[in-house]
Parts: sequence; structure tokens; C-alpha cells
Amino acid sequence: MDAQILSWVVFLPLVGIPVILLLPKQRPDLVKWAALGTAAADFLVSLYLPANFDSANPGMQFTVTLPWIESFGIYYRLGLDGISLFLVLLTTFLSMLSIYSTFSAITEKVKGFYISFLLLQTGMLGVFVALDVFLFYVFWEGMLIPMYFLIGVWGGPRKIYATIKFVLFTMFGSLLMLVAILALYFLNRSATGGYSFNLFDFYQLALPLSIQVWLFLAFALAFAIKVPMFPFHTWLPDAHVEAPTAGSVILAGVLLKMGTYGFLRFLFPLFPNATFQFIPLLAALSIIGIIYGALMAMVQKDVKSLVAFSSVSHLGFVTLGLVAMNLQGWQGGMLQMLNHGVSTGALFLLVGMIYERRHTRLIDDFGGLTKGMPIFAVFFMIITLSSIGLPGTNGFVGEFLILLGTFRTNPVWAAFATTGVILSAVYMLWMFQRVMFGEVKNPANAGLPDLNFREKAVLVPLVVFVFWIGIYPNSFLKNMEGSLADLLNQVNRRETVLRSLPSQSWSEFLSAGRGTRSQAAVPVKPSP
Amino acid sequence: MDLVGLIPLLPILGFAAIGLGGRWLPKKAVSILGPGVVGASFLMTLAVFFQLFSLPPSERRVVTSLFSWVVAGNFSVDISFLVDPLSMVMALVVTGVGFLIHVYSVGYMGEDPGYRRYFAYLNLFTFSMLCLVLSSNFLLMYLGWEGVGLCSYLLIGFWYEKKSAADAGKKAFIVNRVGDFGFALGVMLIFTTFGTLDFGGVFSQAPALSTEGGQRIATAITLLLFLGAVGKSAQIPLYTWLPDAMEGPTPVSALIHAATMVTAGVYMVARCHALYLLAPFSMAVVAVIGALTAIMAASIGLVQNDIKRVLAYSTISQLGYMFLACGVGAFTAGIFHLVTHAFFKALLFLGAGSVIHALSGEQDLRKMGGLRKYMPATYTTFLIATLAISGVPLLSGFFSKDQILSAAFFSPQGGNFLWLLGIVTASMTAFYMFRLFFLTFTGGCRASEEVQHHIHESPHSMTVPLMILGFLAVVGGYIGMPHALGGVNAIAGYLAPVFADLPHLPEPSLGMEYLLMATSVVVAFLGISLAYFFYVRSPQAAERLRQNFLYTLLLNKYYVDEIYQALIVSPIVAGSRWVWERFDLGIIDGAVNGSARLVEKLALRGRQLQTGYVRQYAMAVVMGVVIILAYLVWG
Amino acid sequence: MAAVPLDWYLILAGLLFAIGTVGVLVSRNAIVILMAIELMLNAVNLTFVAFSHYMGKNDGQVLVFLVMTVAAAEAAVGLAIILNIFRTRESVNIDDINLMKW
Amino acid sequence: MEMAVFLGAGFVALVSAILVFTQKNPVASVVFLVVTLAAQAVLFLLLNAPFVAALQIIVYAGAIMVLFLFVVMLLNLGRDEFGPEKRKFIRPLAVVFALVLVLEVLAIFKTGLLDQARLTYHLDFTGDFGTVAGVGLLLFTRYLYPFEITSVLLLAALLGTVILAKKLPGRKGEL
Repeated sequence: MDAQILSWVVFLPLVGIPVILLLPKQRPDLVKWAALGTAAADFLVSLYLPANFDSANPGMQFTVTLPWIESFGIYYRLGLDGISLFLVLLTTFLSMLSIYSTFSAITEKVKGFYISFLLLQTGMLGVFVALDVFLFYVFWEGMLIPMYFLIGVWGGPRKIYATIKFVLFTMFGSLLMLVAILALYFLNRSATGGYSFNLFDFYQLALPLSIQVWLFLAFALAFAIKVPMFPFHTWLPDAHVEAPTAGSVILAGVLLKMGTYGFLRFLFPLFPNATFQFIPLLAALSIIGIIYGALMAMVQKDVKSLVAFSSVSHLGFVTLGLVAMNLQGWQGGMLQMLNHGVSTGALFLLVGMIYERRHTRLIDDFGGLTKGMPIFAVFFMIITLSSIGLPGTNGFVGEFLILLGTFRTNPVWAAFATTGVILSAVYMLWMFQRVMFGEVKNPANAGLPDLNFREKAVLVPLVVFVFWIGIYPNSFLKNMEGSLADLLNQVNRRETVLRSLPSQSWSEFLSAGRGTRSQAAVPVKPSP
Repeated sequence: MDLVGLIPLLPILGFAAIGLGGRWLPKKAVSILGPGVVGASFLMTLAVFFQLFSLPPSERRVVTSLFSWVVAGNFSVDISFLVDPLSMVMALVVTGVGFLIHVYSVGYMGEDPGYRRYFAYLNLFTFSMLCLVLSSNFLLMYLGWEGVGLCSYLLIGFWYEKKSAADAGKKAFIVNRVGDFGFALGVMLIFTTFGTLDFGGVFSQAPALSTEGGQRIATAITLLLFLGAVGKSAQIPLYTWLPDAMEGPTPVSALIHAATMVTAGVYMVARCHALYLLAPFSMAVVAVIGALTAIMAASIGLVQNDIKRVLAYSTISQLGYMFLACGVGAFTAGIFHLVTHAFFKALLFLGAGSVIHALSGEQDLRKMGGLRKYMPATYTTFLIATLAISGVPLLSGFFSKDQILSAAFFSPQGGNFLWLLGIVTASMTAFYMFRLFFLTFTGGCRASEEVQHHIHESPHSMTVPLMILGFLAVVGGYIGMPHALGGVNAIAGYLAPVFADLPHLPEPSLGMEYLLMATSVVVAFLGISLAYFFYVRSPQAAERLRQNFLYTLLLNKYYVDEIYQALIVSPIVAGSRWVWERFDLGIIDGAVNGSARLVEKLALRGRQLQTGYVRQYAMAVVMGVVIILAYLVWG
Repeated sequence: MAAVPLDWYLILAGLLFAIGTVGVLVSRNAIVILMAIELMLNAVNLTFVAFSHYMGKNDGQVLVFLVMTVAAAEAAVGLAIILNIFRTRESVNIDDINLMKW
Repeated sequence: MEMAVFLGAGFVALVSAILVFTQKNPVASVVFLVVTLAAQAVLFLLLNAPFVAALQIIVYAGAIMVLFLFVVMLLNLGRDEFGPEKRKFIRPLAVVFALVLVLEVLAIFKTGLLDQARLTYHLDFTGDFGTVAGVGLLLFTRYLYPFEITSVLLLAALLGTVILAKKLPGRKGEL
């Protein structure tokens, strides 16, 4: 069972699609429940993973390896370790919640919506568990198309501009990454002689710094755009403002984590020397991202773009944690990825709820909602506190670990980054006050119905997570620690080993490789 | 000793019960549950206190750990509580005064629609404050630290319809957050230098920092922690939020902005005295800021017309005293003043509360007066508290303030300048307190007609706590009676094990001490008589006083708020709006959209190539053939 | 047949082909263009037959047969198109037909 | 003697080829094209390819050229009054390209591409070289597939032409 579980988790959503197609068009409620059923099933199946996850073993678990395109050395290779375990759970969890939350929001082309949603879920899950770089790239690109439709078809007024900008931005980055993947493929070929896309073969590649730098930049750009890091973030506010609620939740909750996941899984282990060289740059961009994101969030007029910029700021924290290159920073970064998924996902759900009631997202149109919607106010308050990282909530543990890790590497960075803590309080509370407090100036805000059962059912699990991670984070940290510590040692070890390599140009490396390979009598069979 | 876990647990359970109970919980149940939980916690603290007291002085330090909170590599922090004389004193104050204020609130907040929400927040506050006070490591203290910040935000903005209340809440939280910024960095620096956040571990390794480099680190840590204290205990420059915090209900001001939360900074400085001793520069900074804040706040308090704002500035000023005490090394005096201040300042606020309650919400001194005959109980308790705070002998204020002043005078770092500031502030305190007293209780009633006949004495649920606090304000002083006056200074002895590692302060000669006491008493009476002269004897004199510019300067609080707004807040907001339009939309989006337009222009140019004339296409074909052939033949 | 070496035939075919090309580019009457194309095809036939003659195998001539069918089909369709254009445009001047552009 | 015939036919073919597109009147063009085809038929005969020569005359000159003539007549084209050539640069460029093409053809000989194709000139042609039987036999054995494909091609051309030329309903004019 251990071998097939990952394939089940990744491809179970696709099972729902034919079911939805067969359902009659006039019965959208059936379609909705079918989609929810599939997502819930996927979540339950994915619960098998943490139950049987062995936190002591830092390596890959539940691995499955099947030949796919053998002649090119491409294998269907999945695997899960401490790093991707919680991201998979986050994906299935958020997908289920966002599907359940858009029952009333999506009215036209209901079937198409849920089908693209399930496709998106498969794409995302695939990215987190794929170990074969080719398979990873297929999922990475595959997940773009449904997202394009989610924003493009069911989006807001400027949806076309937003979705094209989103796809072009990501595509631009990932094409460079594709070139880098192929470069790796041929470097590996010339070094070991065998054809292989296996990530672990690439881990063993002894690349001199001169080559590492270029590949590092290509990968880094693709992930930086996805994170989004400072200069490449302008697609995020547009995409969020125009996306439907469910799309925003998933976009913020999971898609952004692929960038940071990429940092951990690909960037650091593959090119350790280049990583250490670029750490100051990445740190600087992260810090700018934190402060810049927060300042921009403060002046936004639209709640959703405010939350989008807050995501830029939060993920600036995550990348800073990862760049700190020590265990606290990494664990803080990983935990903050989960927290951001939970709190920002919840924020978008809340914004979606008031959007459904008032059909506007401008902060000034709101005011004094607490009077009419007390329960909503309580949820909104809890999530706001979690977002600004109040101790006792999930945000604090992640943020503190990140800042601690950064402090150990460079106190000045930590000092600048900690200002982010103040700024996040400023923009969140200012927004919260303008939306919730004050007297009800606009009559439309008075008679708003409070949360119905469905909306409460969506928010309660998220609040449970906010306090679970806040009060007892060890249940998460314990599982991550093994894999992160192992990866960190691996990166440091390879960095020292490869530092002594003479710096060769591309052609020298390739020819040198071919030179040694020609002695090898027969090309080695691609390693499984 | 394992009961200590229960002390914070009870309030959080109360919060959960009331918070989740919501509508189904009848008001009666809430008014029993809310104060009851805190009362039980107070009894629990008493029990633990006596258990601690039974131990021999040297072992009065027990750490009980509940469960490990965060473990990440060699960084491991657990939820653990520390029971020692200092934390017990604080816990007793928090739960004791807290309980009284809860009981008082039952009456005060009786008809308020948000009754349940109020008690839920109050219980949550008690929980956070207890976590802060009882914690045995910096991270749990930080949790309590921000928890109380959150509760003060919620309670200040309790009447959220009022924009000013919501603004005040937001301002309080953000200014606290600026302080927490320093505190967080301090905690991180502690971890990187000592490898642990547990008080025991940190303070035992502290002497290792006495080297040159070590001292610089110690100074950095202590200053960062002090920045946190400044934010939380409203010292210069981060005090502007406390006067605005008066927007909240009065019991909240009494509990949070007088007795407990604002004293957190003093407690933290006292708790980290081992680090502060290693950094004389930080000690000097604490002392100077304390003294300056004291005199500055007192000066503003002289002219304020809102009864609660006067008390707010008085609190800032008294907190200045406590920091002055800690700065000059007299931590015991600081804590002693903290305790006595908790009693009489809570009493003053509750008294003011019952006055406002009676005048159906009126807070302006100029519209009060002559309440003596209507509210005898409030009148007497208010008089006791005013005497105490002014430093009239035989009352608690006198003993604690005098210790601080003598410590300031005699301590090497102190020097007479600080003592002078202290004495002048003492006289100012006496003046504005009695100004307030005379304006509210004596003379003709300036309230409007229909307000006047509503005036009534507050119900027993409000006056009983006043009396208890009145009693404590009187008795409180004797636990710290100095030897000079025959007392045994019990509190110093009690706190000795905690501050054992303090260098012994020079024993002043009896004569000098009496002289100092005499001067402080004279100064106090000077203030009282001045107030009597201006506000009872000849109100016209007070009128003349209001003309000069000094009065308007003080009335507008040295324009500090306006300066902050102009120098910090609006530039940041305007600047980021400008950056957003110019940079985010302008440059980055400009580049993105620009590249799209560029491609479009190229495409247009490309279109011209296709003219539609078939012969041109044929020409192109032939040209292609010719070129390929040429390549083949000559290539 | 020794008299005429293969090269000469190829040169002649080349010339004919070149003339056909010029014919296509220069003339402005659609039908004349089609004829010029026929001419070029013919030049190709000539090379086929010349090679077939020199290699002594009939294959070349079979290919000519195929080229001819293609030429016929192409001419038919070409003329049908011209007819259609003539219906709408009342002229066969090739420059009038300029719709096929982006 | 053959050289004379070759030169004669070649010259006639070239001249009439040029005249094809220099005529104002399309009918003249058709006629000159027929003349070129006939000259080529003569050359085919010279190359011992009677079947192809016959084909040329019957199919090419006979059928296709008649079709051209028919269309010219159908469209009742008078002399081309096309006015001055607007695209001045086309004519000289066309001539230049033609010359370059010819040059390239000549150059091919120097490159020796044809050397290995320098054929062994042999006189004795086996019986059926160039005859209908020989070509026919080859056509239905080795080139059967191309033969079938051409039939399909012709069918497609047939259909295309019929549809294109069909009289669409509601069209004015007899065409």
C-alpha cells in the first residue's frame, strides 16, 4: 500500500472529473457535492501519509518508481519526506475547504469550474511529490493551465489582463528553468554517461562554481517569480484581485509555496556554492520584500490586493528564513509556509464572504460590520491576529523561528526584518478597523446576514489549525526536523567538497566528461 | 507547588467559557463566572505564596514545566512557570487587584450590551498577564507580553462604534508593537549569546559577560529589552498611547493602564537585573528616562481637564519613578512602589469611574464639583488615595516614593540631579492630584441641572472594592517601612533572595535620611497648599494662570502627538502611496506592460512585409530558392 | 546521339526554367503566370527525359508522366480559381488580388 | 545532324518561351506556349523517348493548352490594358534572379556534382527503351503506388474545379 498511496493522492481528483461530466447540467448542486466528495476523499486518503510517516527517517518515503519514457531516462518517480509531507496535506486540506466555500459564489459554468479546480489540485500535488525533474516540470507547467482558466473565466472585471500577466510571468520563469533542467540533463549525461532525470543523480553532479552560477540563476528566477520575491511580484495583486475566492485561496495558500519549496528541494542542494554566493542578494531581496510588501499593503484601497501584498511580505519572511541557512531558519520557513497557507487562505475566504454580501472589495465601502456580523468579526479578528503573528497563534512561532535563524546568521538582517512585525500590525489593524469598527455610515452595511453554517464550517478547521500550530507546534516541527537537518548537512557538505573544484567553462566540462566517458565501454543503464 | 499551572489556567478557562458560551450564558452566570475565576486564581496564588514562604529563603525558586512548546534544533522552549518571591508579588497584585476590579466591573458595566464580551476580554487579559509574570523563559514572557498588548487593544476599542476608541486601540497596539520589536531583538540576542532562553540558564551565565566584548553585548541586550519596557510601560518616547487609552471603560483603565500591564516593563527590568548590572550605561539610561518621563508627565498632568487623562499622566509619572528606582539599582524600592502604586492608582481610577458613572458619563473636571455630599464613600476613599499618592506621611505612597528618592540621592549612579527631578515631580504630583480632588468633590456643582439630580452613590458592588483598596492603600506602606522609621522593611527582606546578587547599596546615615524625608514631606504639603489656594480659595487666580503660553503648551501635551504624526506617520503613509503609484504601478508594471507594447509595435512593423501582392510572395519564394542553391553550390 | 552531350540539355532546361521564373514574376495576367509555371514544369520534364536517356532506364520517363498529371491538375484548379476571381473582380490582373495579407 | 536538330528545336523553344509572357494578347501567349511544347516534343524524340513525346503533344499541348485557350476565350479577355507597372522594382529583380539561377545551374557542372553521374555513354538501347511497352511495364510495377496516388490527385482536382466553378445561387452575370 505504501508504494501506491502517493499515486492515489495525486491522481484521485482526476477520478472526480468523469463523474462531474456525467452529471446533468441542470443540477449544479450535484456537481458541487461530487467535487466536494472527491476533494474530501483525497484529503482523507492523504491523511494516511502523516499517520504512517516515520519522522526519524530523513530520506524519501512512500517512494514509487516506474519507467515512463525509458529511452530518455525519464521515470515516474514520486516520493515524500518531511519537507513535502505538510505541503501535500495543506494542498488537499485547502482544496477541500475552498471547494466547499464556493458553493454559492460560482453560478455559471459550474462544471468547468470544478473540473479545472480538480485538475489544479492534481497539478499542485504532483509538484510536491515528483522526484523526477522531468515529471516535476510537467506538473509545474500543467498546474498553470487550470489556474489560467480559474482566473480567466470566473474572474473579476480585468480578469483577462490579470490571468495573461500571471501566466506570462510564470511561464517566462519556468522556460528558463526548463533550459537549466536540460543543461543539467546533458551535464549529467556527460559526467555519468547515463541518461537520467532523477533528482538524486543531479544531487551527485559535481559542478564547478562557474557552471553552478548560471543554472542557479535560471532556477532562482523561476522560483523567485513564483514566490513572488520583490521585483517579480506585480502579478500577484492583479491575479488575486481578479481571481474568484476559491482561486485566490488556492493561489495564495499553495501556489506561492511552490516557489519556496523549489528553493529547498532544487536550488540549495543542486547548486550549494552558487547558493552561498548569492545569499546576500537573496536576503536583501527578501528584506525589501518584507518591508516593501508591508508598506504597499498599507496604502491599498482594495482588501484583496492588501492581502496579496501581505502575502508578498509574509513570503519575504519565508525566503529570509530559508536563506539564513540554519536549522531554526529552515524550520521557521517551513512552518511559516503552512501558517501562510492557513491564515492567508482564511483571510481570502473571509474577504470572499463579505464580497458575496456587498459585491465590493473597496475598504472604504465597508465600516461597522461588527454590529451586524459579530461571529464574522470574531473569526476575522482571530485570523488577523494570526496573520500579524501574535504569540499563541501560528504566525508567531514561524516568524520567531525565522527571525531567530536570521539573527544567528546576520543580526542586521534580523533587525530590518523585525520591523516587518510592526508594519504587519499597522496595515492589518488599520484595515480591520476601517472594515469592522466605526459606526455604520453606509446603510448597505447594516443589514448584512451573519455567517451561515457552511461558512462557519469552512472557517472552524482553519481556526483550529491557527491555535494548534500556535500552542503545540512540535507535532509539525518534529516531522520536519529530520529531513531539513539532513538536507542542510548535505548542502553544507557538498559546498565544502565542491569548493575545491577548478572553475571550468561549459565546453571544458562537457568535453572533459565525454573524454572520461569514452573509456567507459558501454553507457551505464539509467539508474532507477 | 504544582498548583502554579492552575493560576493562569483558570482565567483562560473563564475566557473560553464566556467567549464560547456567548448568548446562551445568562448575564448572572457571567457576572459570577468572570470575577469568580480570577478570585479562585487569587486564592491559588495565595496558597502557592504560603507554600513558597514555608521554604527556606535560599531555595525559594521553583520551576515547574508543563510541556515543551517549540523545539527546533538546539532551540527548545517549553511552557514552564517560575515561582519565586518576585513573581509571587506580581501574581498577587495581578490577581488581587484584578479580582477587585472584576467585582467593580459587575456594577460599572451592568447595562452595557457587550457585557459578556467585556468579561471574556478581561479574563483573557488576566491570563496573559499571569503568563508574563509567572513565565520562566523569555519566549513565554513574550507571549504574555503581546497577549496583554492584544487585550489592551480589544478593551480600549471596546466601544468600537466610537472611531476615537478604535483609533486609540490601534495606536496602543502599534506603539506596543514598536516596543515589542526591541524586546524580540533582545530575546534573539540573548539566545544567540547564551544558547537558551530560560531565566535560570541566562542569569547564571550572565557573569561570564563581564569581559569588554561581553559588556557591549550586555548593554545591547539590556537596551533592547528596555525598548520593549518603554513601549509597554509608556515611557518617553513611546508613552503617547496611554492618555488615548482612556477611551476604554474605566475599570479597564484601572486594571490595565494603572495596576498591571504598564508595570510589566518594570517587572521585566527587575527580573533581568543580573544583565542590567553588567551594563552601567543601560542603568543610567533607565534612570534618566525614568526621571525625565516622571517630570514631563507630571507637568502635562498639571493642566489636563479630563479626570481620566490626569490620572493617566500621573500613572506615566509614577512609572517614571519606578524606572528611576531600577535605574539607580534600588530594584526593591521600584517593586515596592509598583505594589503601592497598584493599590492607590487602581483606587483613584475606580473612584473616578464611580464619579463618571454618577455623572452619567461626564469626564470633564470643569463640569463637576461638590460631589462630596452626594457620594460619601467614594469621597473618603478618593481622599485616602490622593493623600497616599501625594506622599503624605504614614500612607503607602510616602514610604515607597521616599525610598526611591533616597536611593536616587545616595546611589553612585544617581547623583543629586535625579533626586532633584524626583522631588520637583513629587510636588507637582501633590498639586495636580489635589487640584483634581478639589475640582471634583469640593465647591459648587458645575454639572448641568438634569445631570445633577441623577447623581447617586454607586452600588455596593462598586463601593466595597473601593474600601478594600482604600484599606490596602493605607496598610500597603507598612510592608516596606524603612529601618529609619523603626520598620523592618519586610518587602526588602522578602525579595532579598531574588536580588541577592545586587551589590549592597551604601547605608545612608540616619541624619541624612530624616533630612530627605523631611524635604519630601515639605514639598508635598507645598503642592497641596498651592492647589488649595488656586482651586478653593481663589478660582480667579487659577483663571489668570491659564493665559500664559506655558499653560497652552502643557494643555496640548507639548504637541508630541502632532510631531509624531507629522514626522513619522504621515510621511510613511504618503511616501508609500507615492512609491506604490510610481514604483509598483509605474516602473515594474510599466516594464511589464511596456514589454507587451514593444512586442506589439514589432508585430505591426512585421505586418508591413505582407503586402498582399502575390507577385511579391512569388519573388520571396524565388529569392529563397536562389539563396539555397547558392549555399549548396558555393556554401 | 553522341553529338549532343547531356550538359547541353541540362543547360537548355536551366534556361527554360529561368525564363519560366521570369515569366511568373513579370507578367501581370494570372493566366500567363499559370502558363509560365507550365513552362517551368516542362523544363523539369526535359531534364528527366535527358537523364533517362543517358542512364538508359525508363524511370525518367515514368516520372515525366507523373509530372504531367500534376501539371494538369494544377492548371485545372488554377484556372478554376482565376475564374472565380474574375467573377468577383471582373479582372485577371494579379495586382488586384491583394486580400491575402495579415 | 542531331546537333542541328537539337540547336534548332532548342532555339525555337527558348524564343517562344520568352515570347509567351511578353505578349499583350493572352491568346498569342497560349499559341507560343504550344510552340515551345512542340519544340520540346522534338527534343524528346531526339532523346529516343517517343512515348513521352507523344504524351507531350497529345496531353500537354492538346489537352492542357486547349483548356487554357478555352478559359481565355471564356473570360473574353481582350488585350491586356494594365497600364504602367506600379511595382517598378519587380522586373529588373526578376531578370537578375533568372541570371543568377542560370549561373548556379552552370556552376553545378564545375562542382562536379554530376561527375559521378558522368554516365557511361552507351548506344545499344534495349528493345523497349522509350517505347510505350517499356514505360508502361515500369509504370505498373515499380511505380504502381505513385500511379494510384496520381489518380487520387486528379480526382481531387476534378472535385475542386467543379465546386469552384459551380454557379453560386443568386449571382448576377452569366458566369
